[in-house]
Amino acid sequence: MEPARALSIRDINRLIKMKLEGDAGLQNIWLRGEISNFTFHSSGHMYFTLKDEGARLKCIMFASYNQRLPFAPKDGMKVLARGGISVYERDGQYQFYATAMQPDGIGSLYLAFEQLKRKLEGEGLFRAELKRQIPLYPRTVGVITSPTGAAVRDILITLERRNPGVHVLLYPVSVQGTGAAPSIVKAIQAMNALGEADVLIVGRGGGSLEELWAFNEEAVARAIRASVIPVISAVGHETDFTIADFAADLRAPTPTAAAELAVRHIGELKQELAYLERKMAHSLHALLAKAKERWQHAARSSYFTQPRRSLLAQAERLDRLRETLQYQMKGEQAKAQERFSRLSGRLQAVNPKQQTVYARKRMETAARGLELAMNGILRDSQSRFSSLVRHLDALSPLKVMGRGYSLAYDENEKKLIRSIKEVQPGDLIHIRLSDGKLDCQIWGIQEEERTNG
Amino acid sequence: MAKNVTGGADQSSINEETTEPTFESAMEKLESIVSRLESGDVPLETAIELFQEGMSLSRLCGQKLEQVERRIETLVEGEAGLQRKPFAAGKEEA
Amino acid sequence: MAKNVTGGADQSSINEETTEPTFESAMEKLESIVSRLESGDVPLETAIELFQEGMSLSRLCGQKLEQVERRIETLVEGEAGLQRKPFAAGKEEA
Amino acid sequence: MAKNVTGGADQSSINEETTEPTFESAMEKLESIVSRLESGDVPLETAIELFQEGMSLSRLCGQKLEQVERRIETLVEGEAGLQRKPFAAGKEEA
Amino acid sequence: MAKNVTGGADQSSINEETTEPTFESAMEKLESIVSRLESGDVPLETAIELFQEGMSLSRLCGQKLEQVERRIETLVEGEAGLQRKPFAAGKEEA
Amino acid sequence: MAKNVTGGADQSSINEETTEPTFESAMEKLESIVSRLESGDVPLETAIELFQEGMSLSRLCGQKLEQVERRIETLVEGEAGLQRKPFAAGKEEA
Amino acid sequence: MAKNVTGGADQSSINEETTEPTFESAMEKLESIVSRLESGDVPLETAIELFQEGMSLSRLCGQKLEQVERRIETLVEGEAGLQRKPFAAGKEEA
Repeated sequence: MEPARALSIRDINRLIKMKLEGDAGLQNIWLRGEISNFTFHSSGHMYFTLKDEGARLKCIMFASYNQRLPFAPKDGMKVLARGGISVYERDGQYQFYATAMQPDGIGSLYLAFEQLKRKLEGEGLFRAELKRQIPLYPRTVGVITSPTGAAVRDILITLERRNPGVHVLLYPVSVQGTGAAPSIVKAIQAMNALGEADVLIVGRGGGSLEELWAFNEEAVARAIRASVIPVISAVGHETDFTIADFAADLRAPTPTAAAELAVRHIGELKQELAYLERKMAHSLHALLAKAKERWQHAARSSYFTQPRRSLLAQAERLDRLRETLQYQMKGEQAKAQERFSRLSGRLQAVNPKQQTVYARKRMETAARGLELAMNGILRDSQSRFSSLVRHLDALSPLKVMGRGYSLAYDENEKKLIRSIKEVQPGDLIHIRLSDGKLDCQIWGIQEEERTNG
Repeated sequence: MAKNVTGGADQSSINEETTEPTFESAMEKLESIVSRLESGDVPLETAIELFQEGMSLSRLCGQKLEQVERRIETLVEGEAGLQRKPFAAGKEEA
Repeated sequence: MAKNVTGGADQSSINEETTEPTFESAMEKLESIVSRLESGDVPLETAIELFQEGMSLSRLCGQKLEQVERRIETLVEGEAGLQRKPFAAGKEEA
Repeated sequence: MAKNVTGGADQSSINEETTEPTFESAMEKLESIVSRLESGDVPLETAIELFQEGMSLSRLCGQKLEQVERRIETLVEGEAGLQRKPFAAGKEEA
Repeated sequence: MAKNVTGGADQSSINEETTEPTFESAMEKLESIVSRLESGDVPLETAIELFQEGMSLSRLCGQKLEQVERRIETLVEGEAGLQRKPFAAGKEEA
Repeated sequence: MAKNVTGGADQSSINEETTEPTFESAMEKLESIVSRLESGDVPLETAIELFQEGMSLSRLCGQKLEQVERRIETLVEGEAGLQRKPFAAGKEEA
Repeated sequence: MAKNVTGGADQSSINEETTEPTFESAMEKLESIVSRLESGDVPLETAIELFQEGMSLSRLCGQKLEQVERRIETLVEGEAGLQRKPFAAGKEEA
């Protein structure tokens, strides 16, 4: 064996710890033994030794677990402890690590209780929806308990106090000992068979776990659940829960409380009735007031209170229309009148009288012009004429011959003889005088010296 | 009275064709007459015809208003008479 | 009373066709008449019909309210008296 | 009363061809006569004829205007008389 | 009354060709005669003929003018008389 | 009493149709009536009916409460089955 | 009255060839005679003839002038007379 392969103590301790913790047979186990060397350390942890004849085991229960212990452990006490084996590595010591603990003796009852509770819970026997309604006003209350205990007295007194009119059917049973459970079951079944009670109170006064044990029996729980009549359980005192409590429709901590829960106080009920009546009357009045208000609101509409007012708008509209109508018509008329006046004024302005005045002037001018022109022409003609006449007169040849002159023409009387050279002696000539003519022949010709021209 | 001067409001056409026009249709006619006159495009003779019809409609509407008023009076008086007897309180408050 | 001017509340149609309308249906009619009147869109002739119907509905509602009021009084008072006696009075009125 | 007053402008043409011209058409004729005369281009005889026709149209228009005036007066007075009687009462209260 | 007085300028031509010339055309002839005479180019015999025609036209125009004047007077006086009377007279003439 | 005004609680329907309702169902009805009335959604006539029914129910419940007839019996298992014995109070031992 | 007096200058030529020469043509002839006589180239005998013709033309023209003068007077006086009288007289001459 080589020293190099040797394990350290720490390692071996750890290995052992792992082995122990991995073994299911050493974990979550119940041990039974007597406590010795009990120490409640200031840290809250409990250190003690469990022993029986010939063997002992170091145990530890940490504070987180021991806080919920229902009892105070002490040396010499026999207990049932639950937990697992492990190793305290530093010391190489194995010990029991307790997670739960109960006094031994009744300890087995606890186990049974737990197991039954878990079983029934698994079946759904405790489900909330299975709980029956406790009647509001039971006429008859069935009481299943010991006829001699304080419980029955408390129940009867309380019921009487709360409602003296309630009937009580008492079914006496034994509430502890071996016959207790079957007797309770029978009573529940009998009550259901009878069918008179409206609610059942099943219970007893407080006691030890053993004394209460009948109420942890499976048969009782099932009978309670099977009951048609609602069941109020009333077992022990405030802190003790039994299986019956879980199965019942309502759990009362004490018999007195059960009676109170079963029957409401009559005064309270009367008060409630009165309260409901008042509420009804109040609501009704409120409804009436609301209806009245609604009616008044509608009736108060101005259309009903002052119906004529609605006509006013129409009357106004009509008046306005009528006024506008008349105004417009008068306007039209005035417009036409004005247009007419203007036009007739213009007509008067173009009265042709003025035109006749112009026409007359024009005519008179023309007439005057006519006369003037005619007279002018006449005068012109006259003056022209007289001028001509004067000229003619001045040129009159007869005037010359009148002074003794005569004219000599050639033989043919064609040519006027003006020179001696034009004629020969012997020629025949004609001589014209102022009052006739002479036929002559030329005898001689004498030329003369010209003195003046 | 005139047949269909306004040519306008269709909704009152049924009443119009039967007996007496309703207040509403008469008012509408009157309004359409007034607006035609307001438009200013109406020849004088047409205008005076429109005016005459308008006046006659106006009279009709006035009469109708009066009828309604009298009817309201009758109703209110009747109501007042009834009110006094059984349920006087309601009216006074309203 | 008038035919069915309001045209409104369908739910009360059964009551309407038989005898007397309930306060509820009368009020609904009345309210619908009021709102129609208040809308201002009602021709004059219709308005006067609505007015008349409204007046009569208002009267009816007022009467009904009073009846109810008296009945409540009777019931509440009777109840106070009856508290001691066995209950039979309720039957008479219902 | 009138057949179809609203027919408007078209209707005057019918009247014109039959008996008496409308105020409108008479005024139009008169206006065209006056404008021709105002233009100054009208020979004397034509002018006097136009003037004569103008005078006669003017007289016609004047008469028509007067008729219209009297008709308006009559209608308005008639209306005023009616107004006072029936509906006055309502006014005071409203 | 005149047929179609407004026909205007065209109408005088028709009169000219038929019976009596209008004042206008007579005046125009007269004036053309005067200018011919004033031009001095007219032989005496022609001149005296023109003169004679001119005199005759002048007389014609004078007469026409007088007719026109009297017609205007009649019209204006008649109108003035009508203006004074109430217009009932208008009906008789129209 | 009224038909089925509450319309509500189904569970009490069997009792209702037979004779007298239990205190339980009467209270339930009463409570449902109260809440219907409190909701304010009830027509006036229905409300008065509900009120009347509610008062009847309340009275009924009150009567039930007043029925004082205390009995305390002990059931004893005998040979002939279950037997009743009056409760003997004297046995208080425990 | 004259046919076509305004026809003018052309007409005198026609008269010339027929019976009596016009004043104008007579004056022209006379003027040409005077000119010939003035020229001095005319043998005495011709001159005498011309002169004799001139004298005769002169007499003719003088007469014509006198005729014209009288006619003017007559026309003017007649017109003046007409002017004074009412114008019915005008008709007789025309």
